[in-house]
Amino acid sequence: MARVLYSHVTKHFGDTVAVEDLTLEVFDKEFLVLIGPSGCGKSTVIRVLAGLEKLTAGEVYLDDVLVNDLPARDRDIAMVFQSYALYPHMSVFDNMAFGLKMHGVHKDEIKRRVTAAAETLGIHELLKRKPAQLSGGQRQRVALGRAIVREPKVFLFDEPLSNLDAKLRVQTRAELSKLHDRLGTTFIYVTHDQVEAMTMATRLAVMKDGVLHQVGTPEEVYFRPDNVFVAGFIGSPSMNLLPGKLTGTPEEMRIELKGFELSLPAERSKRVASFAGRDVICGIRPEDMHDRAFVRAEVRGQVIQGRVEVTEMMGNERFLHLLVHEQELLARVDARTRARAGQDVSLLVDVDRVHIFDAATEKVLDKFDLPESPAPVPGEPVASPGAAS
Amino acid sequence: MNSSGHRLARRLTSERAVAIALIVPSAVAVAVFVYGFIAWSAVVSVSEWDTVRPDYTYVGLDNFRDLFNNFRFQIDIRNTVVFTVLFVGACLGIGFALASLLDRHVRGEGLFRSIYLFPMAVSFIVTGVVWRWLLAPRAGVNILPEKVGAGSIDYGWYTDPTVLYVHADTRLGEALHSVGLGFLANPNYGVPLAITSVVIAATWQMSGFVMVMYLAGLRAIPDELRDAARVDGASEAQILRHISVPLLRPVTLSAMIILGHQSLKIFDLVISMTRRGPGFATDVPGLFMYETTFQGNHFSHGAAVSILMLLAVSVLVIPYLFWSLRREARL
Amino acid sequence: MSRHARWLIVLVALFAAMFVAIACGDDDDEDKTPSGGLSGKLEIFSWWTTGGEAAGLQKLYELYPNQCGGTVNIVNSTVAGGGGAQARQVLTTRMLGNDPPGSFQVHMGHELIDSWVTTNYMEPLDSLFKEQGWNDVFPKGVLDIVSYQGKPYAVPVNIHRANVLWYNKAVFTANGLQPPKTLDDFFKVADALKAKGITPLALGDVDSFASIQLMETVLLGKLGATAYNGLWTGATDWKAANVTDALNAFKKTLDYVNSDHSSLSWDQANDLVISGKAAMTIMGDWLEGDMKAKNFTNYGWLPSPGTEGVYDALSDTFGLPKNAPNKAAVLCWLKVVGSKAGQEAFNPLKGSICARTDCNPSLFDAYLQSAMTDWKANTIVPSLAHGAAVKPGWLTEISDAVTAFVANKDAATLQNRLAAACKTAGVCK
Amino acid sequence: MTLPWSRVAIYTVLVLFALVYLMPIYVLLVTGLKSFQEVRLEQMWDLPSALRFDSFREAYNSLDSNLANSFKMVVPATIASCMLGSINGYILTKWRFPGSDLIFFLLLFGMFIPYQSILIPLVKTLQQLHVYGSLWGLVITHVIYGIPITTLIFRNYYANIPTELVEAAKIDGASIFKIYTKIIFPLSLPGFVVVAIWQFTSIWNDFLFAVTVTSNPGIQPATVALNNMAGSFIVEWNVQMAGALIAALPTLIVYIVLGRFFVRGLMAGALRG
Repeated sequence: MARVLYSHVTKHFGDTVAVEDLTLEVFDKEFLVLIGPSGCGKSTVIRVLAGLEKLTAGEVYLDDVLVNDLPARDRDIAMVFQSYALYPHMSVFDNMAFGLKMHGVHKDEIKRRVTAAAETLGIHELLKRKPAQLSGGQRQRVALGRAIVREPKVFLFDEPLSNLDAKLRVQTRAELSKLHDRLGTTFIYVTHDQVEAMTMATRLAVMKDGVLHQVGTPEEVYFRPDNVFVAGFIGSPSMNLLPGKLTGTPEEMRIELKGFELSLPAERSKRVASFAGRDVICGIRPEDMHDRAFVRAEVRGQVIQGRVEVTEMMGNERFLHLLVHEQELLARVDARTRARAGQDVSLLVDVDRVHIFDAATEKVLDKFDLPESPAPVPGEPVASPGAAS
Repeated sequence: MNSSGHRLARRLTSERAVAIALIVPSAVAVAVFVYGFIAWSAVVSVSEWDTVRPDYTYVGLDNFRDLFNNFRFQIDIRNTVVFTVLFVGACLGIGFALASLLDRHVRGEGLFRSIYLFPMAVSFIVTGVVWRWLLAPRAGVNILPEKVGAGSIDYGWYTDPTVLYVHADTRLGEALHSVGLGFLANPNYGVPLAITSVVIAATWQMSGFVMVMYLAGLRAIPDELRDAARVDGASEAQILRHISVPLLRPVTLSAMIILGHQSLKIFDLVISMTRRGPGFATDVPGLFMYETTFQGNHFSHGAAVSILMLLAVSVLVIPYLFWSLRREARL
Repeated sequence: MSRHARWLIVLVALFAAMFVAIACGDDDDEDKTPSGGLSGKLEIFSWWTTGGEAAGLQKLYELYPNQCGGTVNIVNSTVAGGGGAQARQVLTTRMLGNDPPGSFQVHMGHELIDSWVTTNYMEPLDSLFKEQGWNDVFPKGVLDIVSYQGKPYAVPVNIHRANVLWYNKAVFTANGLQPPKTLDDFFKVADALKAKGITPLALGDVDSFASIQLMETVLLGKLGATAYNGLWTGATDWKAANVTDALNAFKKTLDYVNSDHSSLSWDQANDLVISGKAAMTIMGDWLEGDMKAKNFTNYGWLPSPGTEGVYDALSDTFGLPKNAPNKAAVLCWLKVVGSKAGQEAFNPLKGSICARTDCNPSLFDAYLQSAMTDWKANTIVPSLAHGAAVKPGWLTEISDAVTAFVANKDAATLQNRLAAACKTAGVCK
Repeated sequence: MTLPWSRVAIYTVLVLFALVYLMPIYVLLVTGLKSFQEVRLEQMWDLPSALRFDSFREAYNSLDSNLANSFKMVVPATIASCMLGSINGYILTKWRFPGSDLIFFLLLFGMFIPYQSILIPLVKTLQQLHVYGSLWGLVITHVIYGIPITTLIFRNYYANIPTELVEAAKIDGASIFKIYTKIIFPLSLPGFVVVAIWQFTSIWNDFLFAVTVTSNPGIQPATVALNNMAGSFIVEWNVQMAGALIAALPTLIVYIVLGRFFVRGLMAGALRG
């Protein structure tokens, strides 16, 4: 049982603002991932909880207990550091045992717990070694083991996978998820890597410049971003963002973009009618632009023309770098497309899934409903381009 | 490719010869002035040279035998041991204390650091002159308390001939005797109080250096390690004990070697501050060597003292050099 | 390849040039004596840096052009400290380094003979002595002490007395005491003074010669001149009971000295006498100059306790080192030093009496006049502390033994060590 | 995390230590600034009633030629030390050859020897070179015994210049000298400053070599003259104190102005901490 509540937490380092007025609840047993570009204050959020930084303002509650002035050692929290922070002069065993010793745990119990954790993590053979004699992956496991043996209320992870190579990272990601399921403890995990965030999180908290921008499940954050920043930050390759203007009638609203326009379906038109005349930012995810030859039938689209600058073959798909009326766009289309560099293509934009943000506030004007996921039926040619409009 | 490659290879070999040639002047100078001279001194130390005129007649180890029977040299050995222990201990203690305080995000750290370190820039002679007056029995710190109306201190500092040692007729002395260590109950194994004055001056001069070394050592410990220990539940004191101190062990070793070899060689400070002191209480081999050689004209004895000093330093330094060069090679 | 060779040559040439420059760099003071008079530099080395001794030395320098003519530039090179101990160290390294000064101050006796003459560093001066007629104006005893194998090697400039007790008259009058003539008297007076909170005897032995000199006067007072002389020739047994007594008296004397003696120099100890904090001090007669320099006049003197009728003498001399630069100028310097005019100019300022017997007493103050009388009437013995009695190596061992003794007051050990030192020196068996 | 009172304690300790460390400087200064009438041991700690430079003047008068000697010796010795150290460091890092590590080790040991053990041969050898008793003799002595430390500092410094730079230059056809003059030397300025400060300070502060090699008082450097002045009977203690300050001034100024480099030299001297 471990619930964490940040209430209007602010942390300044001298003149720099690390965290500004953060209010966030972390539920018991959840795997919350804090994500944002580097320097956004996400590490500070967990360091504040660990008791490594003192708050400038606000309150932090751990299980409804105010812990603002509680020293780190009394918080019953474990943390895995980016560099692992293994004590170089201690053996693996002593590294894992250190926290327990500090808490006055009995020797036999220490031995039992360390051995058990080492078994789980498969580092039983390494207990006598010094950190310098371990590989990167092994060190990572020791750091994990050091946290596990503590049996803490909350696990904190500060970018623990960033020093691993790609393959190991994928493997460890899955193990961390399994570990979370098995331990049933609250995890708070900081990363700038959205793949890690999307794959492991039960909920995501997106931060920028010390400010929390959106909290939600990976699906919510991906499909229904609250603002331009979240839209652009989450998703790789990132969303195409184009300045435009919302015009038209409640029956048929249009987004006027540079050199072309997109007509919205009727029900969306109705919803955004009141914003007519506003400057907006139009967001189109690369995968929402389709080669007309390979598009699912139910997609309601509108055709735009562009010139292919570069194509990148990714195996299962192909990226097209387009120039559409002097604007650079990226489309992620079926690998079988025939479009090649230097050719003009016409692509179908899925107007149901276009994101519309207010250009002034950068807040979303209209979220679309989360799509049901019908089985994709590639290869079916669609009807006429204008059909949906 | 071939012809130019060959030319390059040939040039590289010839350049290597040039490289070796460039290091030759220094190597030769050191070979002669360090190793050659040491050998020469060694020859003098087994010779009869006893006046201003050189006399290289071989006399075996007689001079060394004389030395170990010379009571002044025996006192010097005692003084060196006492001085080394006190001086190294005080420097490490104060240096570490200051470093760990300064490491706690102190405002004006730079200023404090400069103040603690500035004595390093001053010569031992200056230090000696100044501290001779500061610790003079009728002046200096003895009359300092008067300024705040606390009355003066009547302590002899470097003029105090007292040697603290276990007297044979005390219970401790008898206890030592009963376990076969009776010889320790002798002023030759005592602590001459006067030497503490020299220790104070030397510590004033060198502790800043230790502080800088420790500070650099502390800064080299990643913050994350301390954070990890904090999260693991260690208090600040426990972090010091379990994390900082063990990780600073190489620094401690370096500092000990450097201070230790300095205290074996010490000469300037003693000659300008106390000279031999009451009953040789502050006499050291360096001074003994200098006086024996250039005042008493016992060149062979002087050379023997210097060879013994060299041996003592070598025992300390050579393993350390191996250790640090190997460590460096590993990094 | 040729490029490298060029570089190498340049480099080697640079090194070579450096060494050549260094080797020739200081040959500028090569002294030639052009026809028609003395010229060049004349370096006189001494430890006379301040007060009357420096003034006296200056007087000799002033006399030099009058007596020698020419354009000699005298370089006064002095090393202060340690009653000459520092200067002797410096001199040793210079002689060893074959860099002798023109002439240097050295105590007559073993310090001169054993350090420099037997080791063949000095030129004999027999022809100079003959030419100047000095064999008649210096006392026979002094001539013997500066000679080796029948030839004189140095010119004595002065005579100092080491066994003088100096006292503050006011302290004695105020306490109704008489200055002591014997050691027994001394201890009685000292007890009386101690009871009044006055330090009986001021001692400043930061330089070890002061405590050796104190021991020497006590030995002299206890043993008498003959037995004292015997100590240095092997005629007196160092282990004998009378030596034991004498050393115990020395030990007892130390009970009456100021506690901070090991931090003071002899002149700082004299400050205690001047201020009345101490009543007496036993010091060579150069102390009078210090009294005068400090404008203190209310002092009295006696031979140190028990040494009436004995003159514990030391003398400063100058000689001619082999390979001395500007030899002709040095020889003339020696003439000045040995001349009546020179000695009469130097000694009143230095606070010593002439080594010559023909100086005019009226040039000297009351103390020195009394010393001149004593010099003629008394038994003369060589000073231990000032290198007249024993050779330097022996003196070093005595000095070490005394330094240890002053701290630990173990008279038996001192006696053993002194006896052993005599054996090491090859004088005793 | 830290309670205010513990901050107070930290600052108290630091300030107390600072006062103790500064105590000698305080005494040196106030003593030097007093008139002769005011100079008494009992008043050692009192501030001067009026600023008088008597002691400084007198100390300066008796030390000025020795200070000049010190400068005459220190400057060439420091320059030569820097050049030798730089070349050695360059060769030992960028042109290593079989045995170069051994040479380095043997050089390094020279740093630690007690100089007493080479004193007697040194005197005899300098005499044979006809430089005994001259400032040049002292310069040679300092340059030679400075080789270990200057080589060490430069070696550590050059070890941080990427060898790729040198390799690139070799491929570009630069010779061993060209690489030094065009690449290494221009990058060496901080190294030179560190070594120069180190050598300047230690040569200026040296006593043992100075007292044995330059026994002629006319050419003795300031440390020896100061020690002789202190050993003299009659010289007033206030003049000694003023002399001490004057003799310490050049190195203190260097320390205050270039302290950062001084510390780097120290750390290099400590090998790898």
